[in-house]
Amino acid sequence: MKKQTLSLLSAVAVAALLGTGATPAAAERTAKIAGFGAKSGVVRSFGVNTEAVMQAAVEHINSQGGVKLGDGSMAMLEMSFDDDRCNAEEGISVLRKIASSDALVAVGPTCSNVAEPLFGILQRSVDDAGDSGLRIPIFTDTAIKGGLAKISEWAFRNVPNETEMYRTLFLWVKENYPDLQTVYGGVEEDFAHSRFTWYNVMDTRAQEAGFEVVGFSKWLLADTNFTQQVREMKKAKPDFVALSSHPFTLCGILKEMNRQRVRPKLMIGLTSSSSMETLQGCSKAAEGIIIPSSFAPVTDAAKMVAKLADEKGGSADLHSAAAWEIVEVIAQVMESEGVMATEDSVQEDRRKIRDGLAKLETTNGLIGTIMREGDGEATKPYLYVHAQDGEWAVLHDPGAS
Amino acid sequence: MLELRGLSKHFGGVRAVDGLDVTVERGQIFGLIGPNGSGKSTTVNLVCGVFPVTAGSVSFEGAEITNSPPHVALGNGIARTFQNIRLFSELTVWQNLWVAQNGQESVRSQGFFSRWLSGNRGQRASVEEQLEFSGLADKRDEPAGSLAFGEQRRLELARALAARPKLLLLDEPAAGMNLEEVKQLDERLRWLNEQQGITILLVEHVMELVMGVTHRIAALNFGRKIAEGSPAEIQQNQAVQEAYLGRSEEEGDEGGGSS
Amino acid sequence: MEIEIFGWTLLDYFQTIVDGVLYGATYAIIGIGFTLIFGVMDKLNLAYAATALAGAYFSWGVGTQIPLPAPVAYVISSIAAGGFGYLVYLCNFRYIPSGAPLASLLATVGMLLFLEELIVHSTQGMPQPYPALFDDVMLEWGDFGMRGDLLFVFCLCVLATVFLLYVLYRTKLGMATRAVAQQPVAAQLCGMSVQGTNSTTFVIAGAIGGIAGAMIGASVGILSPLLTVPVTVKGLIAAVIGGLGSIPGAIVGGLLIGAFENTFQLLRSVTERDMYVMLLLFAFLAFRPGGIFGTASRHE
Amino acid sequence: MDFIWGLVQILGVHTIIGLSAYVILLTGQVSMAQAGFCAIGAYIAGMLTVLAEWHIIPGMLVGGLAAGALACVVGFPALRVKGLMFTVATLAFGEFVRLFWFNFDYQISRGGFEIGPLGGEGFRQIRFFPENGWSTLEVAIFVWVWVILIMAILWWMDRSRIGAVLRAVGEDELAAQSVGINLTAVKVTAFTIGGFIAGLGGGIYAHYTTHVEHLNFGVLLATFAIAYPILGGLRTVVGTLLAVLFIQGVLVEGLRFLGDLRNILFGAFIVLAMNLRPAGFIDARVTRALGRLFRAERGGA
Repeated sequence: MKKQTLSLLSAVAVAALLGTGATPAAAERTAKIAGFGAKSGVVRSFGVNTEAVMQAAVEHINSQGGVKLGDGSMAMLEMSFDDDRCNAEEGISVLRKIASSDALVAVGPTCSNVAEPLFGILQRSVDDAGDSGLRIPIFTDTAIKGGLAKISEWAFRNVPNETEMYRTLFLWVKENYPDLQTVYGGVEEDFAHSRFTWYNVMDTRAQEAGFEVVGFSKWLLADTNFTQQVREMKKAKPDFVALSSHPFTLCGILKEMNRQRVRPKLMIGLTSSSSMETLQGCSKAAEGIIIPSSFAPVTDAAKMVAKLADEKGGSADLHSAAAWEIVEVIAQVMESEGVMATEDSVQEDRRKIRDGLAKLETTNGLIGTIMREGDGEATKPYLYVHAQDGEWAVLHDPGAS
Repeated sequence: MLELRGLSKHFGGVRAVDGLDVTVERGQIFGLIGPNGSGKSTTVNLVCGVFPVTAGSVSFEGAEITNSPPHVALGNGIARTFQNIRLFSELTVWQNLWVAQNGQESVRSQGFFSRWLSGNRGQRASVEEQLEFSGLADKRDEPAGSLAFGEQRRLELARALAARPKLLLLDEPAAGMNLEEVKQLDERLRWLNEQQGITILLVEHVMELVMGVTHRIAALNFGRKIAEGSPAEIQQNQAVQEAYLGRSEEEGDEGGGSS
Repeated sequence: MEIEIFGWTLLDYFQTIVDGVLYGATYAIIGIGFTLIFGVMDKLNLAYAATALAGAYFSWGVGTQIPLPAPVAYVISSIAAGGFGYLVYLCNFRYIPSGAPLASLLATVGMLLFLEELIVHSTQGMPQPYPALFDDVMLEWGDFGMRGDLLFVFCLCVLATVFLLYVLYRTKLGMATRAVAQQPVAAQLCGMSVQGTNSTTFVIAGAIGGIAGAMIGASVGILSPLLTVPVTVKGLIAAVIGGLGSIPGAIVGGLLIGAFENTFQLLRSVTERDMYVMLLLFAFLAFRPGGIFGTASRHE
Repeated sequence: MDFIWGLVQILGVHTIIGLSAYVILLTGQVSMAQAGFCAIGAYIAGMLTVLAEWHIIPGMLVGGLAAGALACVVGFPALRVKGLMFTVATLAFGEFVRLFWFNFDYQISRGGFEIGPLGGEGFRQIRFFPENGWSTLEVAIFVWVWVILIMAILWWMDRSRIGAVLRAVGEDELAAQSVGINLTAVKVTAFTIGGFIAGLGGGIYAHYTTHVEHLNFGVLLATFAIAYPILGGLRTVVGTLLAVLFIQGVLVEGLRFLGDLRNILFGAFIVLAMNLRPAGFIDARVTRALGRLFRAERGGA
């Protein structure tokens, strides 16, 4: 009986391992792209949104006839999506699986702590034959921690350039609110992205814009009690505050500020917080907070994506909307580089896509043109949005002026 | 050989052992009797250092060993058995004896590796010897927990002897035995005492055993010694009879360590 | 008048400690749950904090369907968590032999992961607003301030404890529970159902946890699955510092942790706060293994 | 294939981490500090290969030894307590270690890049394997050489006297003391060995993920470390391996076809497994049955 159970389990394991490789054979030519991200744990909504948007983008391209291959025939895009649980090892496993399949490019991941090791196991520079790292292009939509793509030449990102966004944001604040002099910071200290953004972005950019940083408070990702931090903030009597924090603690700190009647004249938030999460958690307390965001349904294209994402059971926000742009760019590169999408050309096609991506100087974005930087990063157009009556409303479009 | 001077142990307000003076001479089989709860098991536990004494001292072969922990007591040559058998029931019979090869002669002379890791030939030979002695040679690979009650008792005794002790503390070894088994035990104890020269402190209820095998007896009640003398003297002793008659119907647990 | 120690005034310290103690009430109440189950079964239920939060989530879920006043939500949370507590008992203790404590321990970890993921999937992991009472009240005396909602949470925790002590020491059910805790075999011989008592304990502990879960949600104003692990760890520490099995111990333990972590945060920084709390706990356990109100000998 | 070898690496590293807890579990103690020891091994080995440019083997050994030494030092106070108190004390210690690395910065500049651990942002570019051209298969083999080495040593130890001594302590401390076993020495030894093995596991972990940060070494990893041997059964080291296969191979990778259900069922499967096999996959009955099988075969041949 026991032995039966064991053999059953191992049979399931083997079957499952084998089964994952097999996909239904398609009658027509297909080019495969592989999405992955976190669909478990507290960051589940990110993965769900990315998957929905990617799915919508793939269907959109296919409905227009698909992608033209190097031999002139048309291919349909086919996508898969895997969950990495925002766990480094599982992310590696997923990426290896993608690399072992005939997918030409990987889109993901959600978490920066997964992106770090993933980019680490990639070959660092394409011409270094001695480097045994993986050779598959990754195009990242969500993981936003600063400076990641330079880890490998196979890594590309379509995430907002925070340095640029906050530089202009602070300047804009300086110009439009001349009576503001001092700023107080807040940083979610144990999360790589928020930490990086405060120390390397907000703090320095605010000073560059001529503000005096009168101090900052720190808290942790899962903290729930902010009395001390807000008291520090209160003592510093800043004109406005800049909070580098994800929605959960952002809500906590905003509520505490209300309670202690700390009412700065202006609040600035982390770009990742310009999502539904913040509004779900504390729309009242967040009222008025200004956040630079690389997505808002302001153009026709953006509106369409928002609607399609909705139909797929996700929502388009600054992270997931990037997946749409990524799929479009990939399709475009596939055509321009003459990808063959045959069984034998997988490795060549990957290299072609990588080189094509590296060559790009600009790409089309949903709210404007995206500048590609040399190190695989992007500078995306962005807007300043603010929370108004439980929704994100566009406050200002720096590109328009 | 073993001297207890003013030995006391209080658990909260309960005086389990209270100012006990006992001297066990080399070569004796010394009986410790008393009704349930009179402090016999506690005394054994104090000698072995299972818990710290409240007051008084224990000395062994002229050296003070009060409060030395059980493994040190064993190193000094004091081995014991438990009132309710405590074998390593998941380990095999053989392993039970093997882990117990920590007596002076078998251990001290060896280097670290043979002591802990492989176990040298001497240890293995010694295990075989004890298997033979306990009559469990054919059950060597059985888990100790699967043995019959009497076999467990024999194994526990063999395990205590594995350390080649000078003094053996037996805590009610005859509990639950039938008359035949008691008789065997009687012979075995005599053999150990006479042939092996092991001094024995016997805590026991079964009077057939105690009165037959011991050289000298101390009787306890409420943690105090109420009488000491030869078996014959104790049998005549008024106080002992009263203690047993007065309390014989009561049940209770004796030692904290065995619960 | 301004005496400064390490750069902070006495008022700062007082304020810090009061904040910490008030917030520590939630740790205390989770600690009570751990201690209660440990006291009766001698086992650890690591899924406890997860059931507490699951209760709160359940009441949030009901609240999305029909608008609920805060107190009603708290009661629903408590009832639901009681139910989850029973579920935990069934899945992790009822059918696993009592001689396999490690199996139960690990099963409760599985349960924790299961409940957490269930919560994630019902909310997509997004933080959800939870109704609070007095959450915009701030009692102030000069520079000194006290959060109204935390004060309320604190009072409710005290009430829950008093209620629990009443149940344990003044009702027949409580007597049975204590009897089973101390002498399971004897209790069984006297005709008490050990399983019945055990499951009742899980339900009661769960219900108390449901209140704690609701209070945590209320004091933060948001529910998030992020809370499960920290609350589990802090509640466990509270129970252990106080002496596992001791209800007053868990209370004191919880409040102490609240006070200590806030003080360390003031003196060092938030990043080092937990490091010192852990070090303190480690030292404390090594040198006073029984806890503050511990009966170390009983549970060896 | 790359995927399979990658998975084989993961299975290997998790087996090592599970075995580190196995040794300690034999003495009846549940240590939640294994993630902390892993962190020490990971950071130290990583710093040695990245900053000091050592080879990985000495790097791992030094990381393991450091973790083992710390385990030894901490073992003395920690092992004053036992049972749940020990579990919580080690939990506290493991978290302390994690938070130590959270607060630890040591970066040097090389080739225009800042390299080395940087507190909350982690420690990136631990690329010994790819930089030296090791293929995924080679890394997998490297990992499994360690796994097999450790398993063989533990297997041999299990069959030797020290294995019996560890189990004796795990079963009945008082009886073990009474037959002359020095509890403190045995338990601290086991804890030290466990720390050393966890340190080795951490060393590999850092290199095959190329990036470590404190969050990798939280309560969850500590829980998995004890989950493997408990789920596999404490009768033999093979149990731990089986449990790793079950959790990492079946529950994590194997059930992907279930989609979203996979994550929900993860915990439920653990609950179910513990209900069906409270003493682990390989319990006393299985070992006895296997033993009989072997003996019968030998007898028949």
